[in-house]
Amino acid sequence: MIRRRASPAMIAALTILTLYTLYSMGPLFWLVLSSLKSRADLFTVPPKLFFTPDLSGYQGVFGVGKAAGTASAIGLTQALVNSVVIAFSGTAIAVALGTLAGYACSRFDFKGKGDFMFFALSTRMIPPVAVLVFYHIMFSRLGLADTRTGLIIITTFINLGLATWIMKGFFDGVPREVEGIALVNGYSRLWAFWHLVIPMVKGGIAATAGFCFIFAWNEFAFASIISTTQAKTLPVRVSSAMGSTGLEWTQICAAGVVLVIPVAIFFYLIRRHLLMGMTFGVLGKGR
Amino acid sequence: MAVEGKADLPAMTATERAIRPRRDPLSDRLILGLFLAPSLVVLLSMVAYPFVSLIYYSFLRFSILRPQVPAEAVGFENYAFLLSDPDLWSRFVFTGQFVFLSVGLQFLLGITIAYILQRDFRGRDVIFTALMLPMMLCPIVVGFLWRYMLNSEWGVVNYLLTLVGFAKLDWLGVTQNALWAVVIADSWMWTPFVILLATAAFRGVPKTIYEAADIDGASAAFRFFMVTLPLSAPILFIALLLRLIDTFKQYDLFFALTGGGPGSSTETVSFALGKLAFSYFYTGEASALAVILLLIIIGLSLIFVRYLTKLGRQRG
Amino acid sequence: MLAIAGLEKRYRSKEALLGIDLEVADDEIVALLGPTGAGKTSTLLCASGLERADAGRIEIDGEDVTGLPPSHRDVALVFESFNLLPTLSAYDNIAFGLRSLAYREDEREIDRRVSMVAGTLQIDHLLRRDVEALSGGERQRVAIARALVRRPRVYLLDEPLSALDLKLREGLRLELRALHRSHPSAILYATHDYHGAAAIADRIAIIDGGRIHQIGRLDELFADPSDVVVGALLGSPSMVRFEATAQDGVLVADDLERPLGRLAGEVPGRVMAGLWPDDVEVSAEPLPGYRPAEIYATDFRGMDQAIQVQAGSHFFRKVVGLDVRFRQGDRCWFRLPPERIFMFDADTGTRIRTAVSGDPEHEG
Amino acid sequence: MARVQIDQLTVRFGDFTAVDDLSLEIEDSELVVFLGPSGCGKTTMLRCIAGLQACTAGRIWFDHEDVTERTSARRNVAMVFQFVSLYPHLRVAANISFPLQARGAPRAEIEERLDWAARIFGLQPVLRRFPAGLPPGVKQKVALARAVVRRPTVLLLDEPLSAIDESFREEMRWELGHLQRELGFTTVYVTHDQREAMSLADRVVLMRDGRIVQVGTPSEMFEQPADEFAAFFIGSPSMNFIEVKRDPAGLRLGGNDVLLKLPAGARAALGEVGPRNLRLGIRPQHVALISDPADDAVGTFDAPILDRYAIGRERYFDFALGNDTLLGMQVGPEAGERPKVAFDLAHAHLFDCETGRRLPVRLAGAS
Repeated sequence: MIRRRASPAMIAALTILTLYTLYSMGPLFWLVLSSLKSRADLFTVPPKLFFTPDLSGYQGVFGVGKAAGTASAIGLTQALVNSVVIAFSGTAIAVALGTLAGYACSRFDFKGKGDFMFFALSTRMIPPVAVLVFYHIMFSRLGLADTRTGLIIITTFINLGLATWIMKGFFDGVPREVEGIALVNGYSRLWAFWHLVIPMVKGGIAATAGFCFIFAWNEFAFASIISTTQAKTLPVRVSSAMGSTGLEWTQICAAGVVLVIPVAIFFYLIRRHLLMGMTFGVLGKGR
Repeated sequence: MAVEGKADLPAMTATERAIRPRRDPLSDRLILGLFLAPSLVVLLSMVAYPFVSLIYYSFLRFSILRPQVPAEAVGFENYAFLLSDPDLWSRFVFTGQFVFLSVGLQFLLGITIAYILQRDFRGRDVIFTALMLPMMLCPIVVGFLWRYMLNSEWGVVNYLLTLVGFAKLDWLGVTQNALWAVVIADSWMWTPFVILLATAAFRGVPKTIYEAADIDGASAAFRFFMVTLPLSAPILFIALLLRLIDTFKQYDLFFALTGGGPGSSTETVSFALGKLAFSYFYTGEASALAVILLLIIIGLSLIFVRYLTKLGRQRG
Repeated sequence: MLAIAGLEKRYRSKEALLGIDLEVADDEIVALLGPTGAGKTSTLLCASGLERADAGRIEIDGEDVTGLPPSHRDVALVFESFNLLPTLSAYDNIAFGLRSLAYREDEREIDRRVSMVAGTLQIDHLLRRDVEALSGGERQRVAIARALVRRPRVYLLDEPLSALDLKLREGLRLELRALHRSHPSAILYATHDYHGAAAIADRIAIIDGGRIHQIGRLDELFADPSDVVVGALLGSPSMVRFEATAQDGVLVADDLERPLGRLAGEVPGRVMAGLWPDDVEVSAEPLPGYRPAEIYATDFRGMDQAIQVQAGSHFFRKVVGLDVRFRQGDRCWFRLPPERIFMFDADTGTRIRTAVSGDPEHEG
Repeated sequence: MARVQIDQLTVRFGDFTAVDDLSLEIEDSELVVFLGPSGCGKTTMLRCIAGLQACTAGRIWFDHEDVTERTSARRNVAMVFQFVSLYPHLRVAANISFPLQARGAPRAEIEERLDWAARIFGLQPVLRRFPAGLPPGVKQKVALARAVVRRPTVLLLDEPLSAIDESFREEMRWELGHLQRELGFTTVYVTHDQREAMSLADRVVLMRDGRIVQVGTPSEMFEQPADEFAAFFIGSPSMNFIEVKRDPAGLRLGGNDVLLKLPAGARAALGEVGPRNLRLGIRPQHVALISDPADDAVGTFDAPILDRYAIGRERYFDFALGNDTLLGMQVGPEAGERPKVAFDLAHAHLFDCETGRRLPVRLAGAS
């Protein structure tokens, strides 16, 4: 393309972009900043930009140091373990099942395929509160209420559709000729699936797992109803950060940062597949 | 053209070699069944079964708090009760306002930013990736974060407002302000999604089409409105569908940011359903409302799916 | 030997194959010539077993393989573009089939055969390369090597050269032909390129709309085309065609003065009259019995030139020598020898086997 | 319509030089074909003329205006791409009139031009349809109509026929050749298909590795190739190349086994080229089998005939010279028993082995 000089339109564009970036990044910056403030520094007017870092929020979150003893300490340790176990297990199962179903949907033409795909999509469309009425009853009867197992099942369910769709997209990206070559040359389809196709979508499986993990990690609505005490996950625990003096802001901000860290890591790892994950794979990869 | 080594190559046919007998591999049908079955079981038990059960519950009067009281079939009474409740209608109105404003703002911002980010400049990819971050956060954290920043006394937002000469606003204590508060927070979180999809849509337009438009003498604005935007329409519609449904069912954000307040003026239908089911434990009525909610969402999806199919057929 | 009988295939509601009958002998190349969407690929996929036939029977060397999975059929398949497994080297791609459960050989035998075939196809130096590093022509060579090395009963080649540059395509085509002449085998070769089909095949099967219209040696097809589709797909330029009406024992082309010829029998209504371009006589001078026309376009071909002639609303093309250099817009005169005219039904396209003869009243 | 002048154009992508110091003048109303294998720089060249690709050095002139710095939109060029680049959301009519709409042409003019373009390409029946449902050939016709509708200064065609089926491609080639001569647009056409080039071009520009190998009319290209590459690339089947050694009576072929007798004039001319290694090039069409020639006939020799076969309606034979297998094409009647191979020396070329250039030696003797 021929180079163009800076124009008024370009200056306007730059201004808009800068303003939006401030709107978008400011709160994140504020979150991190606030998590390091002491109680006294939190509520100053004007808000302080420079202050002595204070780790009491994080101490409260992890239940260490002198903050551990206070009644308002969130005591994240238990919830952290719950969250990790639930998010990882649910993700693993969902990705495994989704990989199989995604392959089937990508390679085979069967009656009701469209319906199945739409059905799978519904796991993302359904408002959690709508089905929670039922889950609440069913899980109570089955003894799954307030257990990690129950939440793992739910995590699997909310991610299964996503995993199926994304994996279908990745499988669609593998030419059918791959199996064709193997089949004609005397191999079975299962062999081709395991030894040729799966290695070709390794990256896709990792990306899918990343997405499922993020959604599982952040899930709140289901967990808040299903887990009442034992199986509380991090987001649920954070939401109950009510001290005797109202909300414990330092601890909430610190917990927020703690919650964001794994997400940021996974986000960074899967950034190239953002589109795939955010649109249920509907738009394919690498567009 | 020379073909070398002719004499070395044995006959290409293999008549002398018998095909070895071997186990029949799994047929494709069997593989299909095995691969699909687990997902189908999960989906049937976690979506289809609840949906059918919900419809059943919606015709009963009972509460899960009192399992000893036998459920009683009441026909359409639950629906009649809900539909005649003026509070529910105002929830729908509020939900509508919220969805309209929030999705509108997200698209306005998202498409503009995506358009700006089409131009290649140094550090664009870094900015792009950073801008995506908000939508990856936990909605509960987002809700609390904005609640903290929007605090009328010591919140940083009001402080910035006073800096540029505006009066402090009572963000969460006044209905109209609270609506804007959730719109701003929701847009903060989800505009990146629209940026992402719009960028994908813009980049999805084949390069030669842009080049053809350049050669055809189109100005930047002509090109954007006559080529880029119409060609991006299918993806933007998918984005719109996903945003409408997500916004419509938004629950976590309200829980953390306004808690439905002031009063119950920022309760969406989802939020109201949550309260109906798990604060008041009117299980029958809650089931009826859930059914209504699901029907709305399914209807919405079907309209979009049909439109997209039509568009796809037209454009091949 | 490959025998296909009554093969039918439907994708969802779309009919792809409507009864394909085809035989490929042990030592011949049969080209499946037809436009995109004619059913060439479907035929090959069904023959290989990668697609299930809805009806019909497929035999290889006399054995019914219709129900067998692809891995049991002992055929080789070369696709148009994606042929190599990107995770393997060129050597491992070639050896791929020989390491499978069905066609396993020991590594020493594999090594012997791979190096032999690689020598034949002149790809010895590429064997250790990553397939991503190969050019289009080299990739197709590797793909052909993988087919050769297994010595299958039937080779199925689906436009194996279409994705290559013309020059490369011509060279590889001649090599394939030479290879086949020294090592006969049964090859079914799908292509949409008349030149390609003519250059490589012993027999050509004309396929269109999911049906085989005619199959035979090139000279047989030229001597006795069964169908108007055969005329349209064969030859470069293809058959000269005139829409015409048969009436009162004479054949009259629309928009042309004087009848084309006298009919030996009764032919009702609308027909398509066709001649091979070689049979049309064109002159730069007016000659008795010739009709006037104009040169619409010309096409220099090195050794000769082709011309497109416009006569009224009709167009036809023909190859002429370079002794007279026609230019666009020049006048010319042409004659359509009546005895060379083939007639086809205007609606169904099938051949009408009524002889056409010269009309003494009008022909000089 | 204009004269196009390309002046010492160079395009580099990093270390890779796509176009290397290329100069060329294209006359008004001329159709010039850039021919070459993939990656030879021909498409880059075209994109420079279109303004889609900035050049590293050099200038481009349309008539007397330097357009090097102008954007595509301001060059009034039209281009048809290899892969269809129609606007899928617009109907055929809107596609064709798009360039006029973009310029804000008055409605009446748009109608009139659209009508004209649709008529010459026979597109009236599909004007109300969307491009998606049309066969590839018709799509390219729409693209062509869109290109000519605004009367461009230069018409640029980037392999416009290569995505189309063979039979329809030929059809389109004819149509294109006819229309270009009818309408008289200055046209630059890029292709790797030598048949297309020979068929359409007023002049062919053969390129390799970013440089021009030869410029000439199709018959010049065919009859007087500048070097071995040109000789190989143009014409099919490809030319035979044979290593030769000099001999008092003519040339020795196939590792000295075979003597190719030459007329006296040619032997004298051969003496003047100096001590170089030579290669003889001859097209299969100029190699024949003849029965019982006179013993001292020039250009004939005995060689083992490996195979005779028909390809399509043409008859070929393979013959051996040393370790090489060469191709001949029987044009006349079939030769009988023990035929000899005969070279048509008027069409045989000598090339310098080191440089590949063709040497100006007439093997058929005195001119």
